[in-house]
Formats: sequence, C-alpha cells, structure tokens
Amino acid sequence: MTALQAHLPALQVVVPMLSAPLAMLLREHRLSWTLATAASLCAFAIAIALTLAVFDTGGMRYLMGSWPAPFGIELGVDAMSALLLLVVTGASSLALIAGASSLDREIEVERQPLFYAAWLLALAGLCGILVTADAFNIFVFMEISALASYVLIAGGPDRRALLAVFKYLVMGTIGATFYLIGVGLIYLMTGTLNLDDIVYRIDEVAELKPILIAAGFISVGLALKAAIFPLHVWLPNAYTFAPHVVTVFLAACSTKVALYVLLRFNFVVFKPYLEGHDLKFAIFALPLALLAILVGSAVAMFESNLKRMLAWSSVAQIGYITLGAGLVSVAGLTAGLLHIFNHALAKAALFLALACLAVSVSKLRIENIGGIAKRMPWTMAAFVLAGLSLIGVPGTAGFISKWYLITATFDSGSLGVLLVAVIVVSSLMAVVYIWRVVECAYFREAEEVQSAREAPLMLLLPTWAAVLLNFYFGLFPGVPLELSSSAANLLLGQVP
Amino acid sequence: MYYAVTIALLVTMALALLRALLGPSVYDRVLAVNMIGTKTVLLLSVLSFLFGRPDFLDLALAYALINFIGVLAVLEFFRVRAEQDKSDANTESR
Amino acid sequence: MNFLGIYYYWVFAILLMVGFYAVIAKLNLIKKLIGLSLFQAAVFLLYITVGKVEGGTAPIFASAAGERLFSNPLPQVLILTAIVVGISTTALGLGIIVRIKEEYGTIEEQEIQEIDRQ
Amino acid sequence: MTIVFGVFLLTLMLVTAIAIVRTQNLFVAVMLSGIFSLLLASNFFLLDAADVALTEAAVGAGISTVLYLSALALSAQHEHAPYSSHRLIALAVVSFTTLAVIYATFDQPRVGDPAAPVHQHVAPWYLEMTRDAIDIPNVVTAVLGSFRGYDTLGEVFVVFTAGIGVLFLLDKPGARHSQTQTVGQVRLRHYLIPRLVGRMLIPFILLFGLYVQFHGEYGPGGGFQAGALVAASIILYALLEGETRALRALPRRLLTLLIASGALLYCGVGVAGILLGGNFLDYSVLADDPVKGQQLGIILIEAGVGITVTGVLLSIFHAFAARGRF
Amino acid sequence: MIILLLSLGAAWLLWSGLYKPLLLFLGGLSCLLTFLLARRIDYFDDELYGLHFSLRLLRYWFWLGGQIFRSSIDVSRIVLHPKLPISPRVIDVKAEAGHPFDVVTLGNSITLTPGTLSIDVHEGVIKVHALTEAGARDLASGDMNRRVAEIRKD
Amino acid sequence: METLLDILSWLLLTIGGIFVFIGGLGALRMPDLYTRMHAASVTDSIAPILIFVGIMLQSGLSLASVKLAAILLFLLLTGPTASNALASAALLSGYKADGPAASEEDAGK
Repeated sequence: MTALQAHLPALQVVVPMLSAPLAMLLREHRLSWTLATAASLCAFAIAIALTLAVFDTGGMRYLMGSWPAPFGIELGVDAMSALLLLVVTGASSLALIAGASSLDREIEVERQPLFYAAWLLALAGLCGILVTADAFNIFVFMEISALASYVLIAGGPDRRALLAVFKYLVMGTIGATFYLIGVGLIYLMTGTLNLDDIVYRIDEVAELKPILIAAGFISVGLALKAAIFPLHVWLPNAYTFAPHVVTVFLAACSTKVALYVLLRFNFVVFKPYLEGHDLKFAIFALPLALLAILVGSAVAMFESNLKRMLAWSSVAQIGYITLGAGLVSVAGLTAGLLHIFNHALAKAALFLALACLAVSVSKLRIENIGGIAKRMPWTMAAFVLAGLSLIGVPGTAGFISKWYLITATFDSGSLGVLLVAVIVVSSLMAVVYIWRVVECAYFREAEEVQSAREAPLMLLLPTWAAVLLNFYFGLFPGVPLELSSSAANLLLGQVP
Repeated sequence: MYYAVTIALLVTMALALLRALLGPSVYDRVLAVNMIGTKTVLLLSVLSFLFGRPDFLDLALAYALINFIGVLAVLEFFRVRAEQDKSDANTESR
Repeated sequence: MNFLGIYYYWVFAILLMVGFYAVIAKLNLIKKLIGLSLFQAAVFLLYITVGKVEGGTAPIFASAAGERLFSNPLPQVLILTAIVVGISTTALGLGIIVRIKEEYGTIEEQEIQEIDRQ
Repeated sequence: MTIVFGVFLLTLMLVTAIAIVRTQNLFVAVMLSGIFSLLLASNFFLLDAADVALTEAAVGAGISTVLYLSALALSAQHEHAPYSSHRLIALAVVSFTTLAVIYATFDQPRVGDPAAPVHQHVAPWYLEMTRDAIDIPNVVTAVLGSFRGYDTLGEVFVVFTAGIGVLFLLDKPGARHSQTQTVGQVRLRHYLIPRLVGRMLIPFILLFGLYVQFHGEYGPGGGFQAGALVAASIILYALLEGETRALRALPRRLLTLLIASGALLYCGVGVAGILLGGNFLDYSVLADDPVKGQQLGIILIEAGVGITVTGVLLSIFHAFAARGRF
Repeated sequence: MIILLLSLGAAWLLWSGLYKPLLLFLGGLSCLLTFLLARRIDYFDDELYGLHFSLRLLRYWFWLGGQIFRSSIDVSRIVLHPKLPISPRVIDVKAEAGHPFDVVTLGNSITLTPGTLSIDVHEGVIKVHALTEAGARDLASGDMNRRVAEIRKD
Repeated sequence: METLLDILSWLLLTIGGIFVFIGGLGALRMPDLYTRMHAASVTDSIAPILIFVGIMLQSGLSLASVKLAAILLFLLLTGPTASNALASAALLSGYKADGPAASEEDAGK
C-alpha cells in the first residue's frame, strides 16, 4: 500500500482514464455503468487519500516518467487541488449513481457505453487539470474534459441541446486557444512550461509586454471557460439541455476547475511579479462579479424553466467566487474557495432533485409542477432543503461560505458596505426564485401531475445524500474550511 | 541554382492561388489545389536538398499521397452531389 | 533581417484576427468551424516560429545533419499535440453540425434560432 | 534567403485566409483551407519543424478536407446570410485582440535568435539527454514519447474522446442503414482510371504509413502521422470501392477494438512502469538497460498512438459516410 | 501475389535505408500486415495482374518521355504566345489493347502528354480533349495506341 | 566529369523551373477549365521529371536518388489520374467540353 501511495497523483488520473476504453468495449450498458461508477468511486477514494496526505505533509509531487522537474512533466497536489478533487470526484460519483435510473430515459441503451466512456474521460480530464503542474499539460487535459463534456451535453434528448453544444464548443475552443496563446507567450519569454519553474524564471522578464499580454490572454481564455460574467453566454443553454445527471456533474465541476486554473495562474504566477497586479485583478474582477451576481439572480427570478433558472443562479454563484477572489485577501480567497465547495454541494443537490422531478414531469417548467409536492414529497423536500443551502440559511453549507464572504468584504474598507449590500440583495433574490418553485409545488392545485409517482430509490438516495452533506458541512465545516484557508495562504504566498 | 527552382515554384504557387481565388468554376479551384499540392511536393524535395537534409524526402512522398487522396475525395463529393441533385430535383436551387 | 523576423509575428496576429473574426461574425456553422481552425493555425504558427533557431536545422540527428545547430524541439512537440487536439475538435464539431442539419434542416444559426422560437 | 521564402509563403497564406472568410461558397472555402494547410505546412518545413509539417499535411490537407467534404455533402453548400448583426462588435473585439498581440510583439526577441530565452533553458537539455538517455536520432519523438509522454497520452485520449463523441452522435441505432447499402455500392467504380491506379497504390500507401510509424525514431513521423496515413489508405479504398466493401474488410467491431486497444496499450505501458518499480510512464524499467527500455517504450507507445488514431479516423469517416450520402 | 510481397519488401528496404535487426523485423511485420490487408480488400482479382516489367515497358517509357518533352514545348509556346492560338476539340480514341490495365496506361499516357487530356473512359473508348487540332490529329493517327498495345504482346 | 554533371543538372533544374512557371502562367491565362488543365499538366509531367532528374544527378547514386525516383514514379502515376478524375467530374456535372466558349458560370451551386 505504501508503495502505491507515492503513485496516487498519477493514479487519480489514470484510473478513470484507463476505465474509459474498457467501458466502451463492454457492450452491455449495465456493465459499463457499473465499471464507470466503480472507477469514479475509486477516484473519489484516491482523492480522499490525497487530501489526507495533504493534511499530513502539505502536498505531494510526482514526476511523470521519472524525468526531473522542469524537463519532464510534474504533477503536484496541494490543498487547493485536493479541495477541488474532492468536489469533482464526489460529484461525479453521486451523479453516476443517480444516473443508473435517470439516464435510461434520455439515452438509448445501445449508446450508453459510449456515454459512460465519455463521462470517465471528462472526469479524467478534470482530475488531470487539477493534479498537473505543467502549463501545457493543463491545456491538453482541459481539451479532454471539454470534448468529453460536449459529448455528454449532446446526449440530451432535446434537439436544442445540439446548438447549445455547438456554441459551447466554439466558446470553449476559443477559450482554450486564448490560453494556448498566453502559454506560448510565457514560454517565449521564459523558456519553460513548468508552473513552479515559470514562477522562478518570470522574475527577470516580468516587466515586459509579452508577459502582460500573456496574463491577459490566459485570464480571458479561462474566464470564458469558467463562464465569468460577460462570457457566460454558453452556460444557461448548455446546462438546460444536457441530460439531468450531466448537469449535476458539470454544474458542480467544469466551471470551477477553470476557475481553479485562473486563480492559480493569477495568484501564483503573475501576482508577485506584475506591477499592480492586485489592483488590476480587483478592478476587473469586482465589477464583473457584482454584475454577475445581480444579473444572474435577476434573470433566475423571471425564468420559468427550472433548469435554466438554476443555471442562471450558477452564473450568480460564480460571481460570488470571483468576488471572493477579487478581494485579493486571505479571507476573501478562503471564502471564494469555500464557496466553490459549498456551491457544488448545493447545486448538485438541487439538480439531483430536478432529475428526480423529471421522472414524472416531462417538461421542467414552473407551470407544470403545480401541486407536485403531494405526489413526490421526498423529492420536493430535498429541493427545499438544498434551496435553503443555496440561499444561505444558517446551519447549511451555503451559510458558512456566505458568512465568510461577508466578513471578508467588511475587511476591505469603504467598498465593503456596497459589496455586502449586493450579497444580501442577491440572497433575497435567491429566496424569491426558490420560493416561486416551492409555492408552485406545495400550494398550487394539482393539475396535470395526477399520475406522478415518487422517484425511484436509486435516484432519491444520492439526492438525499447530497442534501444531508449540505447540512453536515453546514454544521461541521472543518475539512473544507481548513483546505481552503491553507489554499488561500498558499495562493497569496503566505506561510499559514 | 536550387534557389532559382524554388523561386519558380513559389511564383507558380502564387499563380495557382490566383487561379483558385478567381475560380470561376469549382473545378478550377480543385485544379488549383491540385497544382499547389504538386508544387508543394516539388518544393519540399528541392528544399530538403537545399537544406542538406535529403532524409526529408519522406515528407514529399506523404504530401503527394495526401494530395492524391484529397482530389479523389473531391471527385467523390461531386459524384454524390450529382446523384443528390438527380434524386431530389427541388434540392437547394442554385 | 529584423523586420522580416517581426513579419512572422504580425502574420500570426493578422491570421488570428481573420480566424477569430470568422468565428464571431459568421452565422454559418461550418464557416465558424473553418474560422476556428484558422484561428488555431495562427497559434501553431506562433509556436513554431518561436522554436526556430537561425541557421539551425530540424532536430533530428542524422549523418547528413552532422554537428549542426538544431532548432528547438519542444514547441514542435507541443504543436503536434495541439494539431491533434484541433482536428479532434473539428471532427466533433462537424459531427454536431451533421446532427443539427438532420434535426433542423439548416446550418444557419439564425434560422435555427427562429425554428426554436416557434 | 530562406526567410524571404517564408515571408512569401506567409503572404500567400494571408491572402488565402482572407479569401476563405470572404467566400460564400462553402465548398470553395474548404478547398481554400486545403491550400492554406499546404502553405502552412511548407512554412513549418521552412521553420525546421519537419514532424509538424508532416502532421499538418496529413491532417489539414488530407483528413480534415475529407471530413469537411463529407459533412458538406450532408448539409448545404452555401451560406445564407453572411454576417451576424453583431458584426461591428465582433470587429471591435477582434481588433482589440489583434492590437494586444501586436503590442506584445514589441518586446519579443527576434525570430531565430539563438540567444533568446526559449532556446536557453529546457531545449538544450532535451537535445543532450536524447543523445545520452534515449539514443534515438529524432529529438522530437524522444520529447514526445518520453520526456513529455504524459502530454502525448493526453493527446491520444483527446483523439479517443473525439472518436467516442462522433460515434455517440452519429451512430444512432437504426438510422438509415438500408439506404446506405445501395448508395454506397456505386462509388467510383465507374471511373476506370482512378480506380485501377488507386487500387494499385493502396498497398504501397499502407506500407508507407507503417514505415512512417516505425521510423518515427529516425526521421519525421510517428504514430499520429502514420495513423493518419493508414486511415487515408483505407479511406481511399472506401472511396474507390464503396463503403460496404471497406467495412467488410475492416468491420466496425474491429475498428472499435482498435480504438480501445491503442489507448489501453499506451496506458498499459505506463502502468507497467509503475508495476516494475518506476514512475508512471517510466520506460527505463522496461528492460535491463535503461536506454533499451526507453526505446522499447517509445516503440510501444507510438504503436498505441498509431492504432488509436487509425481506428478513430476510420470510425469517424464511416460514421459520416453511413449517414447515407457521402 | 508473390510479386506484390517482393515489391513491398524491396520498397521497404530501399526506402528505409537502415538495416538494424529490429527495423528489419518491423519491416517484415509491416509487409506481412500490408499483404494481409491487401488480401482482405480483394486486391488480387484479375483486373490488376498486368504489371509487366519488361524491356518493352522501359522502351515505351523512354518514348513517352520524348513525347512529353516535345509536346511540353509545344504547349509552352502556346502559353507564351500573346494570342493563345488554341483550337480545342474532343475526339474519341478506341483503345487497341483490350485489358483494362492497358486502357489505363493509355489513358494516363494521354493525360501525361501536355496538350491532350483524357476525360472519360467508357468500355475501351477514351474521350480525349485536345488543346490544338494538331495534337488531336497526332493522337488519332494511333501511334501511342499501337505502342501501348505492343507492351503486352508476347 | 564532376563539372559536366553539375552543369547538366543545373541545366535540367533551370529548364524544369521555367516549365513550372510556364505551366502556372498557362493555368492563369487559358480561357476555360480543360485548356487550363492542359497547361497544368505541363507542371505535372515534364517539370517533375526534369527537376527530379536534376536533383538525382546532384545526389549521385544513393538512397536519396531511389527515393526521388519513387516519388517521381508516384507523381507520374497519380498526377494524370487526378487530372482525369477531375475532368470526368467536370464532364459528369455537365461542364461543356467543346471549345473555348464553355460556360463561365460558377458550377458550384
């Protein structure tokens, strides 16, 4: 076991990756589902082991092919990647378990093995981004995960999924190419691709124009992938038309991982050397974050398609995370990172509840779910509780991160009041849009949902697991909090 | 002297490109693509000697091959389209 | 000499512009995809340009090459990978386009959106 | 002098690119992008990137033209409305980007300056270590296969993902299979000359593909290019003799197996590294002599790349072709 | 079949130029693989057997080379002529040789010679587009046709 | 002898280059598709022969020469085949082949 321990960073990627071709070869959809779930759980276990290792030693390094660091590709796991790894692998496992009964409705049985293979590849790609410490390697794995998620979204039964995917593909490729340009410029000036090595060597050339432009390109490219406010246009439709469990998976992971890379580049690579970087970053990040929060929440309030409503809410939540980062302080970053974790929990639970609803309701529009709470009490209860977490009611995970966010903003001086006001207003908006659903489901007369039945157990279990996790981490926020605060310290270069 | 040939090839490529841009028919463009392909093969062969690396002739062969397949694919494309037009007359009018 | 060298960078910039413009401004989906490949091709050009060493030769040891100066192999490796990524994206995009055409009967973005609105 | 050639080619490229964007006939655009690829490849060759030039030719001028054509055969050939209403915004965004890039060029080192930082840090190490630790002539292959083998693993899986994606999208059960049989049969059989010459050449193209595969260590080439060439030869056969016969020679089941087994082979070599006591993708432990082990590892993973790429490209081609028309 | 296997082997050896045992082994493997695939794609039906490498073929090639050179100069003169004196026409040429392979040889020779271009082959009749009347007359005289037919005469 | 070979090969290369250029010019000047193809076939047949033979004389009797010969053979096989394919495709879709007055319309609808 100890022998394997050292290989954990590599295995984190290799396990799902290796399972993908196998899942494709298995012709029977049940078998390939089993394999995919097993691989995903295995990846989750590895993520937990890595987290423990991070608590023990502060981080792990791994040399691919045993070549020394700046020359070969190096993997590195620290607090920040561990946090995200937990989110990604956990969400994937939950969604896959839920998918066993949900996916049959949306994808033909014959095509499912391919679907699961794509799922595993998406997972492998996301893990790959998180564990690597090489700028170009990030690009490669970003493309794996991106291509795989296009496939996953295109699995949606509605034909509008296709156009949504195409837009996502175009945007995603532009983002990736921007990133590639940025990396190229950095490489041009420093001659290396290893992140740590770049940090070490960028010092001499940091004042030069190419580095500045590189910072711009990388930030914009990743912002596109992370759906940061004005560049979010691909997100609502992509989330809306994807198969339900895919939305669970992607909403929790893909944009967050892009954010992770964005933060990493900006804080570790550029911040120490670019003059006035903090200020520039804040100037760009804060207004966009505020706009994202307000616009996202506002649109969500008036949206009657439930999935799209939650997708817009995601835009707003990404705004919270950027807001935390835009404060450029340890407290702010901690809050932002913590919100990555907690928002993933809340959104996963909400989208899972929607997946449950979809079992009985063909169109997930607010008009169509009148009185459904009587027929599907467990599902709606889960939805309400997860909604509480999204709003940020005390006792839930959502509260913790919002609390930290508010304290962090108060520290940031005169601007703080405004920011807090925005946070509060948007939380109220969240109350409104969650309430609309609740009102409709509980207090409206049952119309066309007479035949509705409670969702199958295989779907309810993961949903409730996610809901309970929301409360667990609301009451005992220890692990994610510790991870995010040490990650924030790491990003700002302070010894914790 | 390799230079002279190279220049001739480059100029001809430009001429062929001009043909591709002018058209007028799609076949002219395919012809231009084919010409540029052949010129590229020649260019590569000449250049690999100019650079003193004759082992790069592999590239020239690969280009020749790809070019050939490309033109045949285009031909097949035309055939398919002709058939299409025959089968449904009201397809995309001009 | 210096001007000619800079020329490479500028061509990269203009190609980037042309491709990017096609992606954003064109409505035909296939055209968008073609624009996307142009856009990526520009980046390939940047990398390879960066890897060139004056008076160098391709980084392959061979008897004919002798002990000459070699160009930088790393950008070439990166671009090999990037080209492959590019074609993969293109293939997937084309697959989606074919499906769109089957479902909607058109590959013009505007027309598709009109159909959806109905 | 070389740089003058380069500038000339670049100018041609620019003209082509602008023409591609301007033309409204999609077929013409595809043809022009074929030209663009060839020019780009020649430029790569001028810039000493032989491997990249080979790939660009095989991919850009070959495979992607075929793919575009087959997609085009299934859809319209003309753009309807040329530009979106957001044309000006687009122009503004694009100009801004371009200005940023041009701005960045001012402090950049001169092209080809041997003293530029790019050529200082990692690159010399690769050149040196390839000689010492791996001992194969092609440094690009050494970096690709071993030093940055993990990237290449990723690359293989990108291709793999694309293959899965296209199969997933287009292989809907029961979609128009009956029609395929009759249409696909005819193909180019009627054209005597192309058919005969083409058929005569197929084995040699195939052999050349395999040659490129196995000489990746010595000259330009390697798994990806070889995969593309081998796939091209089978595509040629399919063009000449019809889809059905090509599928009879290489059935789908086999292609799927190829796709998966190539990826598995690559991953397997990596895992073998772990099992034999090294790190993931460490080939030195594969044989008693580390140098031999490296060479063996590279051959194996290149084979994996080649197999997967062949399988994926052929599957994609067939998936498009099976849609009935092309 | 054996011819194919041999020519594949020869092609590999000449092309590779590296004679390490490993590569020779891989080369053998490749040839075998190609051969197997060639069998799978029905490479060996009777249409293709006709590769006769004989002295006569060589002689034909040299003759063809001369033809190409001559007509190239003709065409060049036309191209460079300010008025482009062309008089294009289409004629049908009936191939004397019956074997499809010979028809192909003839067709390609016609195309290879600048000034004439074979555009369609149907049941042994080749539709030829000629740039000038002289070129058409030349071809109609049947010199090339006869020579192609002679290659295979035993 | 050396110089003789050199002179000969330079001569061949130059003439090849000239033919290439003429072909390109012809492809531009000729009035319709088929006549353009005639011009193009100058660059497809005589020019490669001359250029490759020229280079072969330079490189002497080596593997490179064999490769050159192989490429040349390949080009001479595929070049006319491709032209033929193109011409028949044009014929198939009704591109008129009689005389210079062939339609100038864009056939690629």
